[in-house]
Amino acid sequence: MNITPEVIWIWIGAFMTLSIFSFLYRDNPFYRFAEHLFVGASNGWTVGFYWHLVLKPILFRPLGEAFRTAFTNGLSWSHFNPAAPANFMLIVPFAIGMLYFMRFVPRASWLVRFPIGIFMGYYTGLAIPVAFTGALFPQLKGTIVTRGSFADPIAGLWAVLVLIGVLGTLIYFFFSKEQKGIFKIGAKTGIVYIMLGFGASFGFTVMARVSLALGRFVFLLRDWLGVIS
Amino acid sequence: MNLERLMRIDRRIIFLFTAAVIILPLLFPFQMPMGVQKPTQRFFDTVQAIDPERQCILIATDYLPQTEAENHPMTIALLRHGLAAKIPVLMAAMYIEGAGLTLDAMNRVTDEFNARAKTSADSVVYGRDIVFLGWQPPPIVPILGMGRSIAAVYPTDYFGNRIDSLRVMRNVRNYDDIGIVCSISAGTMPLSFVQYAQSKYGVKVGGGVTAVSAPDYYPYFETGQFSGLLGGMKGAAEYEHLVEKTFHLGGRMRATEGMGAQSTAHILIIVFVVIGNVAYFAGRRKRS
Amino acid sequence: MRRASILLALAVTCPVSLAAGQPPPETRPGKSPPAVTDLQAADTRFDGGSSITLRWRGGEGAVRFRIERAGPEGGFDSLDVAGAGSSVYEDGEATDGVDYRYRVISIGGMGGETASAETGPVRSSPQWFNGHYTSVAIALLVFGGLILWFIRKARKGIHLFVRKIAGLEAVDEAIGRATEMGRPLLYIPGTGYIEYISTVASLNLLGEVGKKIAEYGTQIRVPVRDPIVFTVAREVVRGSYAAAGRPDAYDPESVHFLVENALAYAGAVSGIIVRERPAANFFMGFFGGESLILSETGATTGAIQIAGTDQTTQLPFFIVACDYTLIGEELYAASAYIAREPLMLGALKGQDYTKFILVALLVVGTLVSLITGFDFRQVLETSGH
Amino acid sequence: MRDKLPLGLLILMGILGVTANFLPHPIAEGLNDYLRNTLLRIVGSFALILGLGNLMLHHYNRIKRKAAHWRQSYTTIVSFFVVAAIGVLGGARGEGPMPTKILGFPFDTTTIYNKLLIPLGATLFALLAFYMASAAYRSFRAKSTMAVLLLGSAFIVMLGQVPIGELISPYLPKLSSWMMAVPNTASKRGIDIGVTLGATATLLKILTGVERSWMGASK
Repeated sequence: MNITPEVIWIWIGAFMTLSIFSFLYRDNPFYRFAEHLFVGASNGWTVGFYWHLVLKPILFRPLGEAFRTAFTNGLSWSHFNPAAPANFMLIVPFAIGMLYFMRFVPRASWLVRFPIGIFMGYYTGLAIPVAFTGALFPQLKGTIVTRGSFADPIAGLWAVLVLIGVLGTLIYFFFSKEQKGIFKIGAKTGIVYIMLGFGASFGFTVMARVSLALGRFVFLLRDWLGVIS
Repeated sequence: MNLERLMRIDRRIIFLFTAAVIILPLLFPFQMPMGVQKPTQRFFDTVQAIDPERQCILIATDYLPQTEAENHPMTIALLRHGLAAKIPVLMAAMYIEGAGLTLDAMNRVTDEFNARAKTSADSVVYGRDIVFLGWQPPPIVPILGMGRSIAAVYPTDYFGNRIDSLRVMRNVRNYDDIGIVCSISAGTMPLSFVQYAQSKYGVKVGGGVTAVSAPDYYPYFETGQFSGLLGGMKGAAEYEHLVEKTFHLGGRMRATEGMGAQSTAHILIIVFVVIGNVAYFAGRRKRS
Repeated sequence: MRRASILLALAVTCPVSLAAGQPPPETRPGKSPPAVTDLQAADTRFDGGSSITLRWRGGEGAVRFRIERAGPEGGFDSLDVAGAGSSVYEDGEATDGVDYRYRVISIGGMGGETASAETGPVRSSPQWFNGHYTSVAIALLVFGGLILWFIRKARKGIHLFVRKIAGLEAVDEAIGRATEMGRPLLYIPGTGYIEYISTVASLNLLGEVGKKIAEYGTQIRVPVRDPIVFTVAREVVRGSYAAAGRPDAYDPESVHFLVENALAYAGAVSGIIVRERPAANFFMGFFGGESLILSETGATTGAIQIAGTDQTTQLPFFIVACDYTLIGEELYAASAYIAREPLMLGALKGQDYTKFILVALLVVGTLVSLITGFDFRQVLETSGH
Repeated sequence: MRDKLPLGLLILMGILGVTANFLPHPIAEGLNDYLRNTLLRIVGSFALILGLGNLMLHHYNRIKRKAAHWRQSYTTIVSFFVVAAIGVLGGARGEGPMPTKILGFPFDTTTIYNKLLIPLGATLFALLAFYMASAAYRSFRAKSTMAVLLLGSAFIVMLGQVPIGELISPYLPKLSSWMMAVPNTASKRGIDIGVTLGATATLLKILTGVERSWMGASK
């Protein structure tokens, strides 16, 4: 067999594949090695990714450029325009980022709340209207039964069944009412739909997961061992 | 036999059986009878209806080795269909990470056809029957740009040949000359083709998607925005089946073989559930 | 996901100027299709400017339309093409405040062309509020108002009933078990980012679980996948120990960052589960395919497992592999339920009333649509098209 | 002040986030672009640095303590620094100052990703096929009506997807699609609607300061 770089990498891949699979038998040194390597190597990969896509192009290079032009051409207003390609305003996000490290300074440790608050506030805020336009409204729209739903009577019947299921599921999630009377009927309907839906979802995913395992075995048997063509 | 012991069966035995039912059908392939669903049939018919003198097909891939088992057989089946029907095939990788797999599919099918060919007309010649356009980031650029001019988006092919030096490309300018764009994807690329290429330039789009994402695509097929849809390995197997039935090419049908393993795995799980329940009820009766 | 969205952002924002450098329209012989009629151009509503929308009628038989534009001076230039059957086109490359005129050329199958009448001058301009979202804004205000009103009511000390949630009743049992066995409790705050609200809900619950852990003097392990979530989780657990009056018992190593790659994370947590054998595993928040890797590994160690997620595709796996599962909204209610703090329960009450409004909306919407024939779904339209 | 100042900032940022979707004006869009693409990305990178430092410290302590399997901690530390160096110094495609190919053997980040990380990740994901089998065996017991519903619909869909289902009955694939289209859609929708409400309530609780566990210890 010719030892080409490709072959070496395939052997490495095969070793890793078998090491991970060995976990199915029990925890063992091979799995531990593959697991720790996976954590180390993908963190290392992330560093390269952040360096080339975030830190270098949007922080260090523009900031360095700002210092360079400020020294050679003198300060100008554009150095303080956050939208300019080279500006000193980048020191602000830099400083906010540094506040994370205040955790190690006991007296100033509360400052770590600033970067955390910025992230929590902005991203939770951003997510809500998106959930309304992307999920809530389309789901409600899709659930309402109209005359158009009955263009095909069977499809209309299914649409009514979907509506009943959605109503039941919503009632199941009422927290401030004891599940009694009409609430009991609604909640029962809801949980029946939920169980049927979850079963279907489970069964549906089996196929995709088996394909994944199939892909790994094809790699082992074809690319590595060459016993199948 | 003590049924109660079955209830506490070591799960490693289950794992062993699972591995066996996946590996054995790979080593000893068998075929299952195959029913073809509407989205697959429509896909096949659309390709079949292309006039090879006027139009070609474009296979745009974006998937990584993770979903190779599902997506790769689709690419190969479509390639074989195109070449067997003498329709020129253009290939494009939407991301560079997938270019290796695209190349693999092309080489595999080219070798297969040429091993069988008796005359030069039967064989597959790069540049005459097939072209690999390569990769141009970001994907929106080729998706939109090919509506105007393919040569403008891909000045050279993957191997660095000038596009206008390739024979196929003399008759192919833009989407008008493409019978169907086959977007084989592990993500949402087929939707991008529908939103930008199909709605704007009217080119037909077929999607080849993973089993998990297939339900998200069916509505678009129902509205006619997709001219065909292959969902997961089952869709690929159905397409292989249609190609084989029409052209009798012989050779490996990877998804069809995979369906053997899929079926045995599904049956195994069902058998296990049945055994588990029998053991459970037997144990309960004994206790009561 | 964030990585993918960066790539997507690059892909989408990369300017594609297809209109530039087009040759002048050539006139070809052939049967000409009819011209389009009623061509209207107007500033695109509710947008950030730089966009003018054209609408027209007719043009049947054209295989496509060529859109042409003329600036303040000079003649018409080809701008773009629109497919057969289209009757609307959005020119997204206008400069705000500049007058443009438009015309649409119908192109026939044989190449024949017919031009429409040209429009009068139009300009584009930006707007401050996206009116398509009016209904969303109203819904947010109504819902927000209800919740705030109930929080206020709760402040006055009115008792609010909350029904039993089995999965949350089991939290005490799980912590108790960990304490008895002298083994740690593993808390996974999901594999999502901070912008997934389920992550935030999970961190809130972590705060409550952390307080009990601190009271009982049990150990907790929180390996985290996302660095930002890690920074928050660390503060939350530290805060819990302080709130329980045992700040010294806090072990700084109990919350630690692991790895961003979700599969590497699943592999490493599986390792923690089999090696350290936590007595109780909590899987709360956003989960992808790794849900079953974690919960099935946990099931082999005999740990008591409580899971909760809003991901409907992963819920079935948690249900089969865990002892208790919080479904969707139950996860969001969790921290309020355990804390039993009136203010938080007030929010829960507000949620229920909104749910009641939505149930009524679905029923009324359906009845109105079926009886009057009016398509009620239009009321919920959030896009301009 | 230590509570109010951060909370005030969070409220301000929260309002910016909520309104971002409603304001198409270029000034608002520009501000949001700046926040998302510059400020938050830079700040987020510092969280990563903090996290990685924490991970390295964690493994360093394990080695120092000679905790169980402490030698494996070297694997993580060494592989982290080696791959990070290749990434930063070697460049994404080997265009950096550090060589990423020795004697024709490539080890640039793209190769490492495709040939090392993908096999590892794909195999971990492939474990799911096995776990599904064992989870189904253990848990799909017809103990109650609810369990029967779960089990029954899983059976139908599993059979409906493979050719054998068609052999048993031509209606199985149809029934399987129906299960996905009706009960699955309905329950998913109901859950998703509830989740949106729960998420909104969570946001409001944070913005009104009712829920403030994110602030940690109040000292």
